[in-house]
Amino acid sequence: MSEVLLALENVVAGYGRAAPVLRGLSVTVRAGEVVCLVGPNGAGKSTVLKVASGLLAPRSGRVLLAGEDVAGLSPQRLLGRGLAHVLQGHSVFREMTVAENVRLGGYTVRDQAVLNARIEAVKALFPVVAERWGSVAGLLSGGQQKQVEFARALMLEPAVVLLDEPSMGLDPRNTQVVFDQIDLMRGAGVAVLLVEQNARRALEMADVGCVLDLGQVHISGPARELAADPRLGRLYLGGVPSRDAVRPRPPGSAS
Amino acid sequence: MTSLRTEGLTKSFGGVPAVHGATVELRDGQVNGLIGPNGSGKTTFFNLITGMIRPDSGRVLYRERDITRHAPHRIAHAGIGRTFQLCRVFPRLTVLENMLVAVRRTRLRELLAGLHDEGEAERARRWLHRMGIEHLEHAEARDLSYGQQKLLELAAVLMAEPDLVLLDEPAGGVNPALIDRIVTLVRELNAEGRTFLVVEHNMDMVMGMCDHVIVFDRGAPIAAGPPSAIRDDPRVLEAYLGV
Amino acid sequence: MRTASRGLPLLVAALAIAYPWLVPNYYLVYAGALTVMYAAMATSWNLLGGFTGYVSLGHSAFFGLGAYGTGLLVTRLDVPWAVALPVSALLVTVFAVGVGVAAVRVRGASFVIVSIALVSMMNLVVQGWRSLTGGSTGLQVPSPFPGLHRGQTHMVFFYLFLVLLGLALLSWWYVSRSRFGAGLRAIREDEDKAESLGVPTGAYKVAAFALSALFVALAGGLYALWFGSLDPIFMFSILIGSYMVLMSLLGGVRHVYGPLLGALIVAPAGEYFLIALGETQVHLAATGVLLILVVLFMPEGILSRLTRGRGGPSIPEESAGQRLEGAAR
Amino acid sequence: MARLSSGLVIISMCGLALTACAKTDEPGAAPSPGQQQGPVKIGISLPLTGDFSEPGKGIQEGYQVWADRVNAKGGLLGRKVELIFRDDASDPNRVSSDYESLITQDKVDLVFGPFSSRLVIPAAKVAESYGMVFVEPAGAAKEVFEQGFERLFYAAPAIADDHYDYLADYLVKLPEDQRPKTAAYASLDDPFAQGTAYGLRDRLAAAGIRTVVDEVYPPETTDFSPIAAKIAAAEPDLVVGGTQFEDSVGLVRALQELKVQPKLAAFSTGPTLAEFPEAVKGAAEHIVSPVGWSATSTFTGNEEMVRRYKEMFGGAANEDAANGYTVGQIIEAAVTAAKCADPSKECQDELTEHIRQGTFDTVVGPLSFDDKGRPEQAHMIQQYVDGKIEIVLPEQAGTADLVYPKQEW
Amino acid sequence: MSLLLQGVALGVLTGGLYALLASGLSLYFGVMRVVMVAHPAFLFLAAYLTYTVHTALGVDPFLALPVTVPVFFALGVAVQRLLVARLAPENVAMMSVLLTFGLALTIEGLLGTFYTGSYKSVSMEYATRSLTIGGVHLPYDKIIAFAVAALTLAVLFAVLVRSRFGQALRATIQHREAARLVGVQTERVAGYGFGVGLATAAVGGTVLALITPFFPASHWVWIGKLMAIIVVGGLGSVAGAALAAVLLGVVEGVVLVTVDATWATMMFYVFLFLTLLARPQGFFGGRLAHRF
Repeated sequence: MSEVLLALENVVAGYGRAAPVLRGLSVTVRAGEVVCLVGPNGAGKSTVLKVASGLLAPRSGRVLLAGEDVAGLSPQRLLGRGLAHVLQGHSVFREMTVAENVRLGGYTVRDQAVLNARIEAVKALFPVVAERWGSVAGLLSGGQQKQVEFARALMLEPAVVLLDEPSMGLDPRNTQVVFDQIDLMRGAGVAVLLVEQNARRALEMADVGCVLDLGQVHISGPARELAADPRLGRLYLGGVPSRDAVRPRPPGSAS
Repeated sequence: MTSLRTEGLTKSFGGVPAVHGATVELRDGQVNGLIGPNGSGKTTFFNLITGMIRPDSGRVLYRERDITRHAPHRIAHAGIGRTFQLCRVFPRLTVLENMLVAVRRTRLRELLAGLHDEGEAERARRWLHRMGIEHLEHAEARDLSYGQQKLLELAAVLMAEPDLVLLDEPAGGVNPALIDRIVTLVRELNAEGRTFLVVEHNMDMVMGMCDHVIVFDRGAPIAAGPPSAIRDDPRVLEAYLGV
Repeated sequence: MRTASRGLPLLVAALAIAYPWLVPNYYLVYAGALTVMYAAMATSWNLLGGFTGYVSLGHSAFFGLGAYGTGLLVTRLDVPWAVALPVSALLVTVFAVGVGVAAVRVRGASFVIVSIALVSMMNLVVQGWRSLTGGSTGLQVPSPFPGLHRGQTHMVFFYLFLVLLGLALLSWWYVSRSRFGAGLRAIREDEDKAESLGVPTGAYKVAAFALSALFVALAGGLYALWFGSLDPIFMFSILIGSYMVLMSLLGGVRHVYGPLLGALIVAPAGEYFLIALGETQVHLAATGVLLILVVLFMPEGILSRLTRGRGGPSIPEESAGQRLEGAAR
Repeated sequence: MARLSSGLVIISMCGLALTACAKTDEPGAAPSPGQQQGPVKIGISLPLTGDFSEPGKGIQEGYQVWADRVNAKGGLLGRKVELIFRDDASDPNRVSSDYESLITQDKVDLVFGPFSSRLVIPAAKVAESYGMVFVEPAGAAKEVFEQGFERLFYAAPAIADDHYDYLADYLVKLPEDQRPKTAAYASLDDPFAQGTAYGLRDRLAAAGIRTVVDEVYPPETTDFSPIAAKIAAAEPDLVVGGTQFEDSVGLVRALQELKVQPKLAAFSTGPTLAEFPEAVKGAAEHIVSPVGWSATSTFTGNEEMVRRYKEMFGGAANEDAANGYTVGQIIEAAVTAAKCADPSKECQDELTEHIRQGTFDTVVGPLSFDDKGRPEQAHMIQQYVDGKIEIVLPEQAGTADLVYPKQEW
Repeated sequence: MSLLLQGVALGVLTGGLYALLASGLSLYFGVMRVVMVAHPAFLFLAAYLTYTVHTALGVDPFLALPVTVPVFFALGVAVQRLLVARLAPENVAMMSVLLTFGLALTIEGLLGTFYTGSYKSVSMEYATRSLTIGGVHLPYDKIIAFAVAALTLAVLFAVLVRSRFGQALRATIQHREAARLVGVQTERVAGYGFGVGLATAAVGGTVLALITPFFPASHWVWIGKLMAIIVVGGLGSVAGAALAAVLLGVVEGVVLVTVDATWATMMFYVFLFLTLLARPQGFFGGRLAHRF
């Protein structure tokens, strides 16, 4: 088994004074692996990522990054240790250009030469970014913005990337592009912790799947096995029965 | 009979066209799907229909009545209800209060009537029951889970008894099991005579639920037809599915 | 609990009515009338602020206009005061509809700025229009009860303001039960969404704005008759408007009695600070600090503190499986 | 709930009906006469903060100097004098509230007036309705005397409109070739300040001196350049400012900057304050002002007041302080004559009657009042000559001759 | 005609000062969605500090800047971190008005307590002379005020557009969480943003002390005017505020010399309402406007 890069152990976390969202959750990400979190709304999937990246300090439990407990450290501190987080929805800096966005990804890098080298690297990885280099990011389409966000996150050459519903709101083609990019990252040796509502799709490409419910990992195991589990299918993965089985067409509808 | 028709609807933002000469026709009693790549103008199209944005040119006709440039509330009164891409409920109102906001017609007497008009409350409870969230009647909407909020939003729209319901990405951010539930609901409501227009990226959902699918690209429809035809249309494959 | 919530207002009302006979001197009757006036104004303010969430720092514009309207009708046109008061208030309401149409087009911060501008504008107009309003010299309004001595006048106005407060509370309560009220609350939560549900938000907001202005204008008119000297700078003062906001916030904008409670605390405290610390401006700083503390630590107000916060979230915990079962029923 | 509220309304109505027949010996009734022990409490509200705080402070000091002197010689009728001050922040609503509480709650024996015509009217209303005699140091605008007050007296030589009378006489009498042809007026939007400027304007206009600028500015004005620009464009022979302190400074500075060089510049209040020459640097030279009081005059008690003021506050007394002191002197004389100092109707009636009839020797000279409470004397005109304040008009009281035309600033 | 020119000239000079002050206000709104009603109160706090330094040491008021600017920067950071950051995020715009209103009252009350309510002024020799160009008099103090304001604005723009801090600030404004995730310490940056805003108030206050007498309640007049300016310019747009400031300064100057002070002040509100009716987002604001 490969090296454990990121591990959450018995994490309890929540917002404000409300009841905790995560209640003793544990999850492990190994080098070069895509781990996918699935589960119903409100199960705490995004919260897991926020705790891992330092946006939210856990109330108890440990967050191990390369074997070191980093629970409660700020995102600024974690960045230097090889962790990046791409948020749900659109999180580009809308009123700045693509170039400024990507450059800000290397905000903590002071060496201009290193910075420029990395910019060239991500431009090569994301052709759209290179193409729209001077555009204002807010004017890009949803899929393009997502790629700018990926590029920005990769500027620090992280070992682990946290992705929060990267396909949300994207059309099938862009969804495909995003999943391909994730595959590419894995190919480049980056470990990915992925949260997806598009569960079947995600489990198809992930190595490990974890089903969350009520703030804990309910079931975990090899992604393909989970996808095939009929019990999980009914509860969490859904399946659209064909429409004709439900009712006859209303009169007057021609086609 | 035609439910909704748009004629050459056009809207630009800062010189960039979002919807460009969109002419679309919806029949009564159908579930219509609206698909298209990101940035193809689907949400803008919704906003133009519901009056949230005013078109630069073109017309919107609902049941042959021109509703172009009407204020959103008048369009709602005409019988068009909508949900939002990111689910929007009134967070600090209770579930029941959320239900009672919807106004079908503006009559002064009706507005000043007591909120505890039991008839209305009963109607609200029936809808909540149908969504399976009637036990949450007195909870504040912000305490509901995202899925429950989605159901509440739909129920609140239905309180106004719209004949045409626009759903903006009903499956967005929703776990698969709930998607099934929503699909079932839409079908039942459709069977009762309501027309739907659904923007959605989840192709399983679109194909399984819709009678008629319209494909948008660059602000205008490029194809329309039954799901089976759309699935195989090369233009759709190229613009949207990217296969 | 239920009997307590019914009995308490009755008790408070009885105390309020008996108040002028319980206090040892007329100054306290005067201070009491002032407090009730502020309570009435804060309650009226809350008809807009509490329901729609539109924070107006400029309601003193309606106070001043109501006062000047009444004063001018009485002095320039010799209208009897009992006629001048409602006529002036109605005129102000019509004016508020006009202003409202422009003002409620903007939301959030811009609305607050507009409301501040409204007060400053009215001040400039009234001060600049010397021939009509007397400008900076002020307007002197004859007492409507020349036969009564000063203390008795205070008592009469105490009850008049009490009636106004009752009317304002009644309106709030009535609106809160109506679908109009539900629509206003929905505007506070999410205006676009409310509109998409068929709520005519523009008309609702203007109606709330005007209703709120009506009662404040009535308070202003009564004040003009009671006080007798109107000065533009102080009738159109942002401070008066901010007192309404402070009182409402402190008591709790979501409760019918919130602004009343706030007024009962702030107005006497203001009078006390003035007397105790009157020789310096510490009283001003005290008001400021109070406002800061309320905004930071009690933005929901005292009543919310008392009524909420006991129970936790009202949603029962259930697993996805259970929820699905529930949803499928 | 609805029933509750409507019940509330009905009960309120009943309360209203009851109020009409409330007895006067109910709460708050005036204390009985003959309450003659303890100190004589005098209630005063002053604008210690806000727009009028500068003169407000001066008047407070005048009152304090007077009380100090009275107490040093044993008090009023053998009772110590105790001054109770309230700050009304220049707010007429508060000034009312202050006198209300001073009279009914603190049960003061006497009240002294506040500063500014704006505050005097509401304050006098309260005092009047409680039957208190009301001698005030600063309500000079003519409107004050048009309210029908019966117990109000203004403790200064003349009301605002008459302040410049001597100057008007002087200018009108000048030979044709020396007489100014045009005059510019800029006045604070305040009844007193406008009264002074317009009193002069009306007299000069009647004598054929053309008004070329007539500007009114609101109290919050701090930038006077535009007004000065207007005056500069009109190039008047005479510049008259209906000013208080800060605006007189602002105007002088702006006029200087825009190089307006009139033959004569007159400003109300401002130049009479000790801070003025420093605030405008060298520009004070030859500026004239109406003044009701002079530090060097030999009127009754003036010397003692100036000395005591210096002991207590360290600086030179000013006109505001003198006006406050004058109020004290008048009340002192009236109390001594009436042999009472309490809020009873009998005593206050007696004091009022005495002040209306008598003539009082004060630091601003002998004062008497007409039936509206207006003083019947006149203001002097002062001018900065060689950096010192000199009385230049009327000639018989003058310490120097009026310099006209003035030197450039 | 020369009167009109004079009015325009004075208006431009005053407009420069307005621009400096309004840009501070816009900055707060941009950074934190905060409507800083207390900005003018801080302005006069700075004026009083300048007065104190000037009277105690007898030095030129501008020599107070090395003291007041850092002090105000620190104050700004403190206000943001201790007060504004504690507001519930869903209602910041409105609650911040009330919070800063309370702050303004507190400052006014404290100034009144320590300095008394009377007027103070700082007058320098050069404050009574003027430069005359073609019959138009330009007072030296106003020229100095304009120059200082322009210089400060230029520095402000340079910082916001060019510097690493400026980049971090803009990132924070546009997406706080994402900014944290690229390593920006957003709390600190927002605090600094506020600090910079208040530092402009320190400069403005010094300039103000030089050109006009002041007392603790002076700030009220400025609130309405500055608010009108930032709405006309587009809430949150620093450049828009600066342009609107000069525009309104000129309008004010012209109306002052042609009509009167009441109408001049009224013009601010007339423009405010016209803006709201014609273009509620302000003339330079907009969804994707360049804020800096």
